[in-house]
Amino acid sequence: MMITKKNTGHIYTVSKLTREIKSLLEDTYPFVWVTGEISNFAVPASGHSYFTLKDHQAVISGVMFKNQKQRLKFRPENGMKIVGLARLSLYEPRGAYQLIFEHLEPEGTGSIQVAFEQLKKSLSAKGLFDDKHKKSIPFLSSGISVITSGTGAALRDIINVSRRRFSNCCLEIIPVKVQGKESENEICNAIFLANQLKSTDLIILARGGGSLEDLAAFNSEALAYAIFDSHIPVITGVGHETDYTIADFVADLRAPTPSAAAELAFPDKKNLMQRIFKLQENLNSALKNEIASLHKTVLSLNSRLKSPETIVYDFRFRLEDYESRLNNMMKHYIQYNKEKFNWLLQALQSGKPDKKILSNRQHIVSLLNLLTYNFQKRLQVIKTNHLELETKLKELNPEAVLKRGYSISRFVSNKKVVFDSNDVKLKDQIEVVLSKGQLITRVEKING
Amino acid sequence: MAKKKTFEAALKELEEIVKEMESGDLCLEDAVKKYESGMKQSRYCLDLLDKTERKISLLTKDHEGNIKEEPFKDE
Amino acid sequence: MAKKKTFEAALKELEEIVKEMESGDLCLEDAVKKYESGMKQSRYCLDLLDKTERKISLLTKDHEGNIKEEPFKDE
Amino acid sequence: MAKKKTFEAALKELEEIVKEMESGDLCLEDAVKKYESGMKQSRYCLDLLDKTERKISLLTKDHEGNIKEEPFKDE
Amino acid sequence: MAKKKTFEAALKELEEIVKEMESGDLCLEDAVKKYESGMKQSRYCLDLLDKTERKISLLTKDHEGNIKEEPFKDE
Amino acid sequence: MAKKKTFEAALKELEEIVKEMESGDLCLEDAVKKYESGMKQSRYCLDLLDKTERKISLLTKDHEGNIKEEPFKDE
Amino acid sequence: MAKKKTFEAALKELEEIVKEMESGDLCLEDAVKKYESGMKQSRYCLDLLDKTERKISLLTKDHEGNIKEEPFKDE
Repeated sequence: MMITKKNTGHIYTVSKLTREIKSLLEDTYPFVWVTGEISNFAVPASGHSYFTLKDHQAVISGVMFKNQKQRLKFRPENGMKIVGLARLSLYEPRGAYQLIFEHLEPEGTGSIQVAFEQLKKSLSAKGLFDDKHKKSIPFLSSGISVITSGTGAALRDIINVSRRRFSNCCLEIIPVKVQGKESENEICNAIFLANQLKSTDLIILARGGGSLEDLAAFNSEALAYAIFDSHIPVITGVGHETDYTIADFVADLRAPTPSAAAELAFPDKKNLMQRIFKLQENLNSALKNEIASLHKTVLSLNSRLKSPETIVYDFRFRLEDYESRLNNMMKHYIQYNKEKFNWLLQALQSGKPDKKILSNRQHIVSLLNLLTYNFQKRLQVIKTNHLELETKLKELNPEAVLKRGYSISRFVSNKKVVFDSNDVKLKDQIEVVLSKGQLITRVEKING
Repeated sequence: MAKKKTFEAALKELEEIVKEMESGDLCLEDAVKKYESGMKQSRYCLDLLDKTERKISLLTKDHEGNIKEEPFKDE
Repeated sequence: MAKKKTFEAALKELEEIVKEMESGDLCLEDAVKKYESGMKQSRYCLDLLDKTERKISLLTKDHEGNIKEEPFKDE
Repeated sequence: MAKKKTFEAALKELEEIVKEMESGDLCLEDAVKKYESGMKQSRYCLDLLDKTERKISLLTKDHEGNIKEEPFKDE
Repeated sequence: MAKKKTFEAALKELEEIVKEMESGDLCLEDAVKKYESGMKQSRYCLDLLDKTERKISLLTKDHEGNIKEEPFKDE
Repeated sequence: MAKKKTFEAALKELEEIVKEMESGDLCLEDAVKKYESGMKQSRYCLDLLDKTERKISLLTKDHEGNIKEEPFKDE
Repeated sequence: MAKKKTFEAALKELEEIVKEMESGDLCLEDAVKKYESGMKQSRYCLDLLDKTERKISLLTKDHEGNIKEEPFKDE
C-alpha cells in the first residue's frame, strides 16, 4: 500500500530509503503469526535469545527478549518446530530485518483432551472456524467492549495497552467471571449484551493464563456459538498457553495474550498520525514540485520570448538606408538637371547676339563712310563740271572783243547794235560801248 | 456524509491521491484539485483520530437485570 | 474572464507564440502583438502559480501552524 | 488614416519609390514627388517604429520591473 | 501660370532655343527675341531648381535635425 | 513707324543707297536725297543696335547678377 | 521759281549757252544776252552747291559729332 516507486526522478538517500522500508514493514506487519523450525539458537550474555526460523525454502532472523522468554512454558531449542506471534522489525544500522517474538509455543505438542479435539473437530466440520465467516476487524474502532474479569491483570493490561496506543479510546468493560461454573453463561451473556447495545464495534474477550480446567468456559460449545453469532467482531486474548482454545478458533482474530489482543484492537495513534503527516508532506511536495517545474517551464519559455526590439533595430537600419538612398538620388537628380541647365545656359550665353550687334555696327559705319565718300566724290564731279562751264562761258564773254580795241555801237533809243550805216540817220544818238566806259555820240555824217 | 466514510477509506483515498500526484501526469488545475481533496481526506482522518475523548465505562447488571453504566475508576 | 482559461491552455498558447516568433516569419505588427500576448500569457501563468503556491502555504500552515485557512474569495 | 496602413505596406511603398528613383528615368518634378512621398513613408515608418519601441519597452518593464502596464489609449 | 510648365518642358524649350541660335540663320530681331525667351526659360528653370533644393533641404532637415517641416505655401 | 521697319530692311536699304551712290550717275538732287536717306537708315540701324545692346545687357545682368528684372516698358 | 529748276537743268542750260556762244554765229547782242543768261545759270548752280554743302556738313556733324540734327526749315 505504501508508495514504492517514484517516477518523479527523486533520489533517495540510504537512510531515507531504509526508514521508508522500515515503516513500510512495521506498519504492514505490526503483528504476525508465523511458523517454522528453530536453528542457530543462541543466548548471549544479555539473556535475549537469537535464532533463525526456517522452512524448506526461506530463513528469517528472530529474537525473543529476556522478559518475554521468562513467560514461556518450554525451552526453545534447535530443530524444534514452533508457532509464534511476532512484530516484524527492521534494524536500520545493518539494514537487516527480524522478527521480534512476543510469544512462542511448540507446534503440535501438548496434551489435548479428547473432548476438546472432538468439539474442535465437530465445530470445524460445521464451519465455525472457516475463514469466510471471519469478520474484519475495524481499523479504527469507535468503541470496544472488553469482556473479561473486572479485577484481573488482563483488564489492566488491556487498559494500559490501549492508553499507550490510542490515548482517547473508548472502552466499555463488561465484567464477567472467567472461571467457574457461571463463567460460560456470563461470558455468553456479555457477548449478547454487547451485540444488543451496539455501542461498540469490536469485542475483546480476554483472560489471563490458566490450566485447561481453568479455561473450560473458553472451550465450551455455547461460547463458540456466542462468538460465531456475534455481529460485532471478536478478538480473543486468552492466557499464555501454547494451546488454542475453542474460542480462539471461532474468534475473528486470535491474540495469544490480553495485551496482544489490545495491541491488535487499537491502532498506534502516533504511528497513524505520522503516516498521515507523511502523506500530507508528500502531497505538499508533489504539488510544490509540480509548481516548481511549471515555473521553470514558464520562465524558460519566457526567456525564449524574444522582444521584437531587434526587428525594430533592423527596420531602423533599413529605413536609414532607404532615406540616404532617396537623398542621394534626389541630390543626383538636382545635380544632373543643374548641370544640364548650366550647360544650356552657357550655350545660350555664347549665342548672345552682342557680337552680331558689334559686327552690324561696324558694317553700318563702313557703309556710312562709303556713302559719305562717294557722295563727296560725286559732289566734286558736279562742282568741277559747273566750274568748267563757267570758265568757258567767261572766256566767251563778248566784252572780251572790246579789250582788243573794238567797240560796239548801239542805238541809244532801242539799244540795238548798229550793223548798217543805212539804218542810221543823221543826228541819231549812238552809244559806243568801249572796253572801259561808254560814249554817247551823234551821227554827223553817214558814209554808205 | 463524512460519517459514512471510514477512516480506512479516507486514508486509502489519500494514499491514492499522493500516488497520482507523484506520478506527475496531472495538469495544474487537476493537481490543485487533487491536492485539496487530499488535504480534505487527511484532515478527515486526523479529525477521526482526535474526535473521541477517552472514556472507560463499566457495564453491570443489577439483580433485576437492569444494565448500569458507570465510569471505570482505575486512574 | 481569466478564470476561464486554464494554466495549461495559457502555457500552450505561450509555447505556440514562442514557436511562431522563433520561426521569424512575422510582420512587425504581428510580432508585437504576439509578444504582447506572450507576455500576457506568461504573466497569467506565473500569477496562477503564485496564487497556487500561496494557497498551499496557507493550507499547510493551517495544519501545522496556527493560521486558519481562509477561503479564497475569488474561487 | 495612417492607422490603416501597415508598417509593411509603407515600407514596401518606400522600397518601390527608392527603386523607381534609382532606375533614373524620372523627370525632376516626378523625382521630387517621389522623394516627398518616400520621405513621408519613411517618417511614417519611423513613427511606427518609435511607437512600437515605446510599447515594447513598457511591456518589458512591466514584466521585469515594477511599472504597471498602462493601456495604450491610441489603440 | 508658371506652375503649369514643368522643368523638363522649360529645359526642352531652352534647348530648342540654343539649337536655333547656334544654327546662326537668325536675323537680329529674332536672335534677340530668342535670347530673351531663352533667358526667361533659364530663369524659370533656375527658380524651380532653387525651390526644389530648398524644399529637399527642409525635408531632410526635418527628418534629421530639429527644424519642423513648414508647409510650402505656394503649392 | 520705326517699329515697322526691321533692322534688316533698313540695312538693306542702306546698302542699296551705298551701291547707287557708288555707281556715280546721280544728279545732285538725287545724290543728296540718297545721302540723306542713307544717313537716316544708318541712324535708325545704330539706334536699334544701341537699344538691343542695352536690352541684352539688362537681361544678362538680371540673370547673372542681382538686379531684378524690370519689365521693358516699351515692349 | 528757283525751286522748280533743278541743278542739272540749270547746268544743262549753261552748257547749251556755252555751246551756242562757241558756235560763234551770234550777233553781239545775242551773245551778250546769252552770256548774261549763262552767268545767271551758273550763279544759280553755285548757290545750290553752297546750300547742299552746308546741309551735308550739318548732317555729317550730327552723325559723327555732338550737334543734334536740326530739321531743315526750308524743306
